[in-house]
Amino acid sequence: AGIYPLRKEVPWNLMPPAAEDVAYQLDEAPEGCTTIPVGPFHPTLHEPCHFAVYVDGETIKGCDYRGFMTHRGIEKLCQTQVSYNEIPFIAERICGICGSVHATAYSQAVELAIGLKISRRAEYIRTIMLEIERVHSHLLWIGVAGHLIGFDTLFMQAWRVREQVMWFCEKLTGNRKTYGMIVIGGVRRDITPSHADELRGLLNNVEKETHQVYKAIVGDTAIHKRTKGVGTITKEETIKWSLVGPVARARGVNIDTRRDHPYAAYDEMEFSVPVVDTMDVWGTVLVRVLELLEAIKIIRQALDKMPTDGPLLTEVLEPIKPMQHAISAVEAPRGEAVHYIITGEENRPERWRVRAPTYPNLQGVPMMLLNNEFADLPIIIGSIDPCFSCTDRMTIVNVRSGEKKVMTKMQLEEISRKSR
Amino acid sequence: MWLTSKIKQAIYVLTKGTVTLPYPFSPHPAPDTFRGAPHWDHHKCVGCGGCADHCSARCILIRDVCQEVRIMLYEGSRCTYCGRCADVCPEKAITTTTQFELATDSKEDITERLELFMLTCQRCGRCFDMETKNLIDKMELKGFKYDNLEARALIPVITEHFDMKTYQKTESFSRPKKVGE
Amino acid sequence: MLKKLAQKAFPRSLWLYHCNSGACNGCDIEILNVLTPFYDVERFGIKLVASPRHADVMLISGAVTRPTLPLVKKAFEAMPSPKLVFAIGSCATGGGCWFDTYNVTGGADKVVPVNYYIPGCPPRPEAIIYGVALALGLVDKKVAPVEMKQMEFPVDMYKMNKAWEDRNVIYKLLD
Amino acid sequence: MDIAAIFINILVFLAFAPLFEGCVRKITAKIQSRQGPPVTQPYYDILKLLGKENLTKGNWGFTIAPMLALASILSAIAFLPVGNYVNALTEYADIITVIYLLTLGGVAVLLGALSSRNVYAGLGASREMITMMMVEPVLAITFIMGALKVQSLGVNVTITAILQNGYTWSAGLMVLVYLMALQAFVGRQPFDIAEAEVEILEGPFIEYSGPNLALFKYYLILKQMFYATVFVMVFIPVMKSGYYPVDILIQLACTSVVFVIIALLGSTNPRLRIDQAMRYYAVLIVLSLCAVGMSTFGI
Repeated sequence: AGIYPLRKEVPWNLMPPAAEDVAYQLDEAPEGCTTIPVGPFHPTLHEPCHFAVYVDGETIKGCDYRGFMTHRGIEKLCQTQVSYNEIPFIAERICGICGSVHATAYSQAVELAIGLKISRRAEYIRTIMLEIERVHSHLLWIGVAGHLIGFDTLFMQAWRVREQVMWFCEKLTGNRKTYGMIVIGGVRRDITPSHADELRGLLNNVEKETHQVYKAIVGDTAIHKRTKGVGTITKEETIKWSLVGPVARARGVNIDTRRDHPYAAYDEMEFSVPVVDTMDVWGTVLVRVLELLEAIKIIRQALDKMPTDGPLLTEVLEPIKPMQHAISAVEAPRGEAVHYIITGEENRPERWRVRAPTYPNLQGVPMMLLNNEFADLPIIIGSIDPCFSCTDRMTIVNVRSGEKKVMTKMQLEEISRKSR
Repeated sequence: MWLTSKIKQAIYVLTKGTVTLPYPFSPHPAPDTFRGAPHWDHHKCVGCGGCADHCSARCILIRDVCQEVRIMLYEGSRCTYCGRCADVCPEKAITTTTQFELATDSKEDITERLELFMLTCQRCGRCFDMETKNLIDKMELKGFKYDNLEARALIPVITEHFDMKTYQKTESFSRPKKVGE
Repeated sequence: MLKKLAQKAFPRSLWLYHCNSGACNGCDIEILNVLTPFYDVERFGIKLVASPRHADVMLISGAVTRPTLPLVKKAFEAMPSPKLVFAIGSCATGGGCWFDTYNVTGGADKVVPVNYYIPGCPPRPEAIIYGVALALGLVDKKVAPVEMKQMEFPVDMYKMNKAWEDRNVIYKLLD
Repeated sequence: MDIAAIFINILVFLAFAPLFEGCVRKITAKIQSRQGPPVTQPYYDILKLLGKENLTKGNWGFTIAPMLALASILSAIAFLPVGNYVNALTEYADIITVIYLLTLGGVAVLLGALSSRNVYAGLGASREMITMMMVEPVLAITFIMGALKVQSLGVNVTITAILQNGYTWSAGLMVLVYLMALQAFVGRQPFDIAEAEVEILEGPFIEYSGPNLALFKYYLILKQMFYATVFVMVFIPVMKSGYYPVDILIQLACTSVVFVIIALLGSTNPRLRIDQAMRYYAVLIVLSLCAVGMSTFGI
């Protein structure tokens, strides 16, 4: 529609004309297939995004994806209206489940940009918060996966186990999910020894329950029938489509940002990255359960090794110089979240780019869906644990000619692969 | 195979028993460190606007009706309960209560409105700010004091640490007759 | 007679239809949390259904973004008549942190007539249950607009200011 | 008295079916370790649905379908000798009419789904058709086996045939097959593929709202109770006290036990895909055919 909101001269609250009539052109169905709109308010997706699935009888032949309905213009808002200290609180609300991942990535990016070294204790507390978030996010996903294949008891039991983690976070940080703990320069609240042993007690019975749930579902052939051999995508394809997180680890690709580029206090943690090569949704279930147990181990190590002294929050004294660049990657429960920031004048970032893990994983979904049953669509889409509220489309606009070229997925991959 | 895992699941599930909380009929309070709805204490609040500046949801609005009165409106409908205003307030006037049952049928219910009496200077009527940044106050700190607004003449005056020499000097001081003397 | 009976049965069995119009899925997870064992709403006969045709209550979570605006309107019209609308979370009540950006049309009440607001980011499952109980009439409202006036003369402020003013006056030193 | 028996039949079924549905939901909730709805919840659901506004699609198929479905299941119930009291209709009826009425109910659902012109309803209708075609034969064969034993097609005779002539090997196999198919008859969790709430949004009933939906929901609940009572009447040797109301209560008690089994199976199994379900039904049909084969040789 010829409006490029991220440009500097466009005001942040400009309201473009309503685009009700501009229907998004999905590419037409291959011959002999009916188009089934898996519409925005589908109970399985919990989030508005439109999959037009081309189905021939029951098998899926192709799928086109019109997403980005939850694009809220956060980057424009944070460049014009809000200053540095408020952005961690907005970054947390990019994605409801992996909130503190985005807050940590943003704070680390700004600290790298201005060269601020935060105290070791604050880094440990950040690691603990990230791992607690991984625990409750994986428990959440196991429940949702159970719900998607119709197995509601697993959904209820997994979320019953997860409830204690939420109560503890509420006691520690003041809110169940958007913790608000991680700001630029450190952490807002301290983990007192009483919190620490309460957390240890909590982790023991969460681990015990997870083992029981794992033993119960691993032998269950009914679940195997629904998840084995579903949503298969080979290892080369995974690398070509650059999928990240548990989805890639379930296909044999051994990547993990916590180990490859350690941040916060991960350099002092020993943990093993579970990699399974069953190439399908069942692999994702295994990887997530094992990662859950790994996260519990990491939290225990962090609690023991945490230095007791050190300020929680180091002040940034001199004003932040504009035009400093920094990039930081954090391992979210779904993959790798990358934040890129250019600092700007009057206490606001010049440009803040968020690339969330679901964005690459979503490119792989049409590949996974090919010639599977339509009944498996929810579990395949669910297997990448989509968090559409994080994804953002990359549109290249060359200012001189004003011509807009939407990067197709393939070009995007070439550019990112060249840099690797 | 299938039957054994089903029995295992059934046993695991039945040993847990029902855990539903009788919530609306018996209270389930939030922990005291909970960040609920913020509450302003108008006795302590000096109307400095620090919270309005630092609110990430920009839902604290300030308006100066006239020199004496400043109105602060907390628009609860957009608040994201991050507790930032409570941290930033210099007078600790804002406390995040543990109130989370905020369901209403009209948006005005969750707003808080403060009308603050801003102190103004008796003579010029402008808002008085005990800050020490403007030039005149800086001069004052160095020991000068202007006697009246019109002439704006600066006369040396003894500072806190009193010493007799400067005292004698001021005895013989005479006002400059012409400006620039 | 049947009409009266049906009216009485309406609050006892509410069927929810969940519309996430641009939320960060924090509130959606809390809505699903409300069905889980600890806060089970099914004891009030509340069930999550999949199609607006079956539903009586529409849960909107998320500041309605531009692409989802017509869809929320269409979903609202698809619901049969005695219907309620709940706005869950600060994004739906007032628009959240991004109430005025270019792609967000602010809260849910600019799109559909909203009956009950449940603020919170994300609201606790108890807060959602409290909102539902409020709609069912089991509990009463706990919030009211707060008006505070500081019009009386702040004597202590005046004294403090007076002390600041005559801290270096000469004649005071003499007596 | 015989005519009154028919109405008693229908009234008993209409009253108790939602109660059993409530029990199933309560047991599923208890298994999921939560408190679950009150047992009388389906009554409130249906009452509320009756009070809602009826959004119709306008074409006649859409409005006829729910009434047809409910009428067919009610007439099938009227033939059943509940409380082993032979009412006026059971002498004239034979098993072919009962099976025909059941398939008529399924066809009514298909008519409703296809006339609502919704993509999901079409998908749900095709799945409903598959389950109906693959599963109805198992019920037909149970009745035929009874008829073979007694050499007559009368409903009252065939239903009590197996109990009269004592349990043979083939009857035992038939009990097993019926139990395995019970989940599919009733349309509960492992096999509720037709209205899979997650994938295809309530399947054939997606376009219905208000009273039409109430009729369809009632049809589903009644069908559930019909299959459970048929199982109890055909296979379970229950002592007969000769006194009509007491017999009805005994049979209701046995059906409640059957419902408990349905609930347990339903809540501990994920939903199967339609092709896996078809392979499962094929095995069932083969088993039931060989059971009939065995019973003709008198084993």
